[in-house]
Amino acid sequence: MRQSRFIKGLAAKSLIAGIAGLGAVALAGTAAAEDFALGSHVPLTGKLARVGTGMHEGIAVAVALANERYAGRHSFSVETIDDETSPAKAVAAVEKLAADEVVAFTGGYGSNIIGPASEAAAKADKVYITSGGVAPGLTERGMTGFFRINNSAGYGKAMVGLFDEMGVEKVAILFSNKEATSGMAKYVEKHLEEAGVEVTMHEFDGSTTDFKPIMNNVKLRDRPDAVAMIGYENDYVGILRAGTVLKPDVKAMVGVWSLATSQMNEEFHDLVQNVYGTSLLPYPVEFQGEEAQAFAAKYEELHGQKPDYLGQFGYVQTTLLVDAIVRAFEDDQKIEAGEIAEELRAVEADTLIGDVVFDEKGDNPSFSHRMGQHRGDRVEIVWPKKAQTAEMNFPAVPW
Amino acid sequence: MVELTLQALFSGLLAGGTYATLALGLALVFGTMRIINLAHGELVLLAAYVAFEMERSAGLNPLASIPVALVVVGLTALAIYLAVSRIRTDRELNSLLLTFGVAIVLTNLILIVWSADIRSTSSGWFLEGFVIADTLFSMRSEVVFFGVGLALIAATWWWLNHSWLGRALRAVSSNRDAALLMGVNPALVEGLSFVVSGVLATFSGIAIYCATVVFPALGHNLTIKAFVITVLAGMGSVPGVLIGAILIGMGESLTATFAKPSLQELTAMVVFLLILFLRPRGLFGRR
Amino acid sequence: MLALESVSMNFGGVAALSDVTLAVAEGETLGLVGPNGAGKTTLFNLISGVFPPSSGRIAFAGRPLGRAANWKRARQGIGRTFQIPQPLHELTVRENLTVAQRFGAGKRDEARLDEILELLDLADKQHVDAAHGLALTEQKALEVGKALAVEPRLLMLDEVLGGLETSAKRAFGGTLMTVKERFGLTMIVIEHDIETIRTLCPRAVVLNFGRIIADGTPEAVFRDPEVVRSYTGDAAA
Amino acid sequence: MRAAPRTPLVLAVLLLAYVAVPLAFGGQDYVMSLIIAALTIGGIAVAWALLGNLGGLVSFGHAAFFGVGAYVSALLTLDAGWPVLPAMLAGGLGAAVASVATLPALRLRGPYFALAILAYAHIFKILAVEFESVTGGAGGLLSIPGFPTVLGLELGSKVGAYCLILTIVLAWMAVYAAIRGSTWGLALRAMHDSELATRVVGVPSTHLKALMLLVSAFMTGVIGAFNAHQISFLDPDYAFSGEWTVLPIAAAIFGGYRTVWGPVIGALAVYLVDQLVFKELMPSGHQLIFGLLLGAMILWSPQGLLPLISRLGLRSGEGGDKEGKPGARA
Repeated sequence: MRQSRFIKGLAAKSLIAGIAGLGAVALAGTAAAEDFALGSHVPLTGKLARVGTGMHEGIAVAVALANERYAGRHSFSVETIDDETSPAKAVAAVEKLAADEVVAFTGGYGSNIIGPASEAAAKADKVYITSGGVAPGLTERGMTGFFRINNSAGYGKAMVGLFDEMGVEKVAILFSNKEATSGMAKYVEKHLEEAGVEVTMHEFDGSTTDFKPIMNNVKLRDRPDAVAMIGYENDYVGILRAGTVLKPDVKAMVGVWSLATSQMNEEFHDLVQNVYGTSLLPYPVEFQGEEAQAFAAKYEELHGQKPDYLGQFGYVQTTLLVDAIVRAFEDDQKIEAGEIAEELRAVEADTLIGDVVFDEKGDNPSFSHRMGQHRGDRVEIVWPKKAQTAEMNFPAVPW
Repeated sequence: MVELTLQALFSGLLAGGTYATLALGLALVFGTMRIINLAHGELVLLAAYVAFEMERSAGLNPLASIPVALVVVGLTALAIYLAVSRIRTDRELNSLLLTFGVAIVLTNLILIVWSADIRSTSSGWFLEGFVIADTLFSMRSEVVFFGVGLALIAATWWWLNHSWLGRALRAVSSNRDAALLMGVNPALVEGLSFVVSGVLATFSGIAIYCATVVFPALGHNLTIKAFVITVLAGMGSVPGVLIGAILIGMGESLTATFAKPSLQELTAMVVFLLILFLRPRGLFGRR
Repeated sequence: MLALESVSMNFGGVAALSDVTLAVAEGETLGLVGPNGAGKTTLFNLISGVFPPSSGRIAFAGRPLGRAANWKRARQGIGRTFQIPQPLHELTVRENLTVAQRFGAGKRDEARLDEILELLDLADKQHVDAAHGLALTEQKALEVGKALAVEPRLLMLDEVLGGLETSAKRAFGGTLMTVKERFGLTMIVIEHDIETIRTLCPRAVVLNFGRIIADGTPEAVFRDPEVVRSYTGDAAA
Repeated sequence: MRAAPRTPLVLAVLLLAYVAVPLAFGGQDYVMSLIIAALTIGGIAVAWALLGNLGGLVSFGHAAFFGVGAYVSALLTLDAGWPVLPAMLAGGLGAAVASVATLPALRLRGPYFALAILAYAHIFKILAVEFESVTGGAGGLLSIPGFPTVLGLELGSKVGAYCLILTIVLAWMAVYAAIRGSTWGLALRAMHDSELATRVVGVPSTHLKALMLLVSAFMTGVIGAFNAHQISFLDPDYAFSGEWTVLPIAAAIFGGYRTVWGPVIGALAVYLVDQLVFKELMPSGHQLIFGLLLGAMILWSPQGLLPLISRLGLRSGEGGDKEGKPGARA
C-alpha cells in the first residue's frame, strides 16, 4: 500500500515537473501571460528527504487548489528541484529555476540550506518564502524578499508555555547536537531558567541508538518533573523506549516537531501515548472551515494520505505567495519581485498554521505553535487554551 | 552512583551482543579474504527492511521473517562476492572501492523502495521491559538478541574450528595456495564466507529492527562500527569480536552516563585509532 | 669498515643468527657461504637495516649503526642487492639509477650513471621498463647498478650470480671485479658456487644454522670438515 | 620531455577554460554554479589522486582536510578580520597541520589507512561540534565573507568564482605534475610496488609519503576554504560531510587517478552528467548511479575512463587484459 502511494507520488511529481516545464516555456514566450511558474527546491534525497517530501506535497496541494481558485483567470505550476540536502545544489537549483524565469520561490528545508539558497534568490531578484528553517539568523540578514511563516521562537514558546502551564519545577532537556535542535534546546533552556525552572541538559549525537544510559542519568540523578526531547523521530523513539524500560518518575514527556503526528501515532502507537509535541491540528484532523477542508481533501486526492504538519506549512507558505503574486499582477499586469514582497508584507491572514503577519525582516512574530498530546488513536491539541480540543492529561507518561 | 555504573555496564553488555553479531560477518570475510566489505552495514539494513516489509504487508512477526531475510541477504552477499571475485589487480584496495560502490547502490535502493521514513517493529512484545533485581533495566529484544548473538558466535566459532568447511575456510585464509593443494577450492570457500556473513548480517538486522529504528542512511554507521570492532578484535579471532564488541558497547554507555552522551562516537573512534597505532594486530589477533 | 659484535636475530623464538662476530676491512672482498637457511640474507638485512638485530651491535666505518633506518644506512654508504631482483616498479632502468643516485648519494651526476650503465652493459636497455622488460642477467645487473648509484663504500651482493649460466657467470664476475676496483669498494658476496667464491674472494666465511663455523681463505675454509659436512648434509640437493 | 608535444593541447584547453566557458555560460548562473561545484569536487579529486597515486595511500576521509580548511579560513575572516584570499591559504595550512595528527596512520597498510583517515574525519567533526565557543558548534557559521575584487575582477561574481576555482585546480594539477615529474615523483611511483627496494637505495619512503599527505591535505584545505566563502556558511555536518570524500573518489576513479587530468575530467563528467541527466531521470536516489559507476569502473577499468576509451579504440593492438602498462600512465 505504501509502495503504490510512493509510485503515485512519483507519477504526480513527474507530472508536475512536466507541467512546470511547459509553463516555463509558455512564460518565456509571452511576457504577460497569466500562467505563473513557481520555483521550489526541497530535499527529496539525503538526510532531510522525509521532511522535504512532506513540504513538497503541501506545495503541490497549494498549487492545485490555486488552479481551482483562479480557474479561468490564471494558472499555476511549480518546478521542483531536489537539492539533495546540499547547499551547493540548492544554490544551483535556485539559479536554474531563476534562469527558467520562475516568479518566486517556495520551499527549502534546513536553515543551512535556506541561507545560501535564499541569497541566490535575492541575487536573481526573486521572492523566497519558506517554513523549513527556524534559525533566528535567517531573518537577520536584511533581505527584503525573504519570508518565513514560522520560527524557532514559535516552537520554543509553545514548549515553554506548556511547561509553564504544567507548573513543573525541574526539566531535563535531551537534545540532538544538530543545528536546529541545539539552537532550540538553548532557547528553551534560557526561557525556562528565566521562569525559575531548574534545567539539566543532555546533548546526544545523532547516531545514538541506545538512550538508556542518558535516561538512567535523568532518572537517578536529575529526577526532573518533565523531560524535554528535542530531536527527530528516531531520537524520540529511542528516548521513549528507554523511558518505557527505565520508567523514570516524571510527569510528562514533551517533544517538538515530528512527534505529535498521525504517522507517529499509527506506527509507534503505544510508545507515544500521552507524549506531547508541537502540532497545529488535532488528529484525526478536524478541519474546520472551508479552506482547511478543501486542503485536506485535495491532499488525500493527490498523495493518498492525510496531511501532516509539513504539508500544512508547505501549503500555507505557497498559498500566501500565490495570492500575493496574483494581487501584485492584477493591478498592472506586471510581475515585479518588489511588489510581490510588498503584498506579502501587507498580509494579515488567519491560516491553517495560525495568524501570519510579516514584520519588516520577513519574520512572522505572531507565529506560535500549538502543543498536541497523543491520546489513544488521537492527537489532541492541549495548548494554548484557546485552541484546545481537550484538557491535557497531566501527569501522564507512556508507561 | 553504583546503580548508574551497573546500568551503564549492563546496557553496554547488551549493546555489545548486538554489535558482536553485527561485526562478526564483516570480520569473517575480512579474515578469510582480507576484504573489508563496506556494504556490510547495508546488508544488515536490508535484513531489517525485509522484516519491516513482511511485518507491514503480511503482519509477520520479525522472527518469522528470518527465513525470507536469509534468502534475500544471502543472495545479495553472494552477488557481492561474485563481483569482488572478478577483481584482478590490487584486490585489497579495489575491493574496498567496489564494496563502497555497492553500499551506495544499496542505500539508495532502500531509499527508493522504502522511503526515508524511520522504521521499527510494531510488535510490542519485544519492547517490553526486562528488569533484573529492580536495578538492571533492558528491553526483551535486547536480551533475546544478546542470547541469539552469543549462540551465533559460539556456532561460528565451533564451525570454524571443528567442521571440515570451517577448517577449509581457515586454511584458505592463512594460505590460499596451500589450500588449493589440499584440494580445497578457494573460490567456493570464499563465496561461502560471504554467504555466512550474510546469514550473520540477517540476524543482526532483525535484532536492530526489533530494538531500535532503521532508516536508509544507517548502513554506513553500522559498517563503521563493525569495522572498529573487527580491528579491535584482531584478525581471525571470534571470541575477540565478542569481547571487542562488549568493550565498545560498555565504553559508549559509560561515556554517555558519566561524560557527555554526544561524545560516545568520539570514544569509539579514539579507541579505534589507538588500537590501530599501538596494537595493529588487535587485542586477540593472531600473526 | 664493518664490525659485527655478538649479533643475534630471532624470529618468533627461532634463531636465524646466533652470536655472530665479524669484522670486514676496508677494500676487502668477503665471501659469505653456507647452506640455505643458514642466515646469510638475514645478515644482510641486519646490516642494511631492514630490521634491527635482537641483540648485538653493528658498526660501520667506525660508527655504531644503532637503530638507524635502512634509507639512512644507504646514505651512509651501504649498498645492497636482493637475491630476487627488486627493480623499482613503474620506472625505466635509467630512472631506477636516478632515484638511487638522487636519494642514496644525494646528487645528480648523469655522467656517472652513464658509466654505471656502460660497465654493467645496460646502456642499450636504459629506457626499458625495469620491472617488465629485462632478462634475468639484466635484472641482476640492474640490482648491482642501483646499489652502485647510491655510491656505497660497502657493497653487499646477494647471489647476483645465482641462476646464471657458467659463461655469463664468469663474465659478470669479471665485471664485479672491475666495478670494485673502479669505485674502491668493500664487498660482501653471498654465493653458493664455490668456484665463484674462489675467484672473487680472498676470504670466506661460512654460516650454518646462524653461526659462523669457518673463517679464512676459500681453500682453507672449503677443506674444513665441518663445512664439508654442512654442505653434504643440507645443500646436496 | 613529457610536456613538450602537449603544449598546444594544454594551451587550447586553457583558452577554452578561461575564455570560452565564461563567454558561453557566463550569463547562466546555474550552469556556472554547477561547473564551480564540479571543479570543487575536481580539486579535491586531484589532491586525493596525488596522495593515491604518488603516496600509494587511498584515503576515505578527505572530508577531514576539507572541513578543517573551511573552518580555519572562515574563522580567520569572521573573527580575526583576515582578508579572504590569505585566509584561504591559511586554511590550507591549517589542514596541513591537522594532517600532522594523522601521520601515525602512515604506518598502516592500504585499507587500514583508508579507514583510519575516515575515523579522523569523524573525530574532527565531533570536535567542531564540541568546541562551540570557537566554531559555533552545531549551529555553524552564517554569513562568511565572500570573495573580494582583485585587479578589477569581481571574484564574488559567478564568473569570478569560476576563474578562482579554475586557477586553484589548475595550480594543483601543475603541482601534481611537477612533483610527479621530479626525481621525488619517480621515487614515489616506485614506492607503490617496491617500497623496500626504494628504501635500501636511500629513499625515506615514510617521509615522502608524509609529505604527500601534507601536500594533499593543504590542497584539500584550500578547496574547502574556497567552498566556505563561496557558499558562505558552514556547519560540522556540512564541512565534514562524507560527500567530500565520496564524490572525489568516484570522480578520480572514473577519470583515472593515475593521470593528472583524469580526476578533474572525471569530476566534471560525473558531477555534470549526474546533475543534468540522472537527476532528471531519477528525482530521488540518483546517487545510486555513482555507486554503479564506481563498481563498474573498478571491475572493468580500474585505471579510469581515459585508458578505457583508448583501449576500446585500440582494441586490435592489445593482446590480453593486462592492466596498467607503464606507458599508459605517463
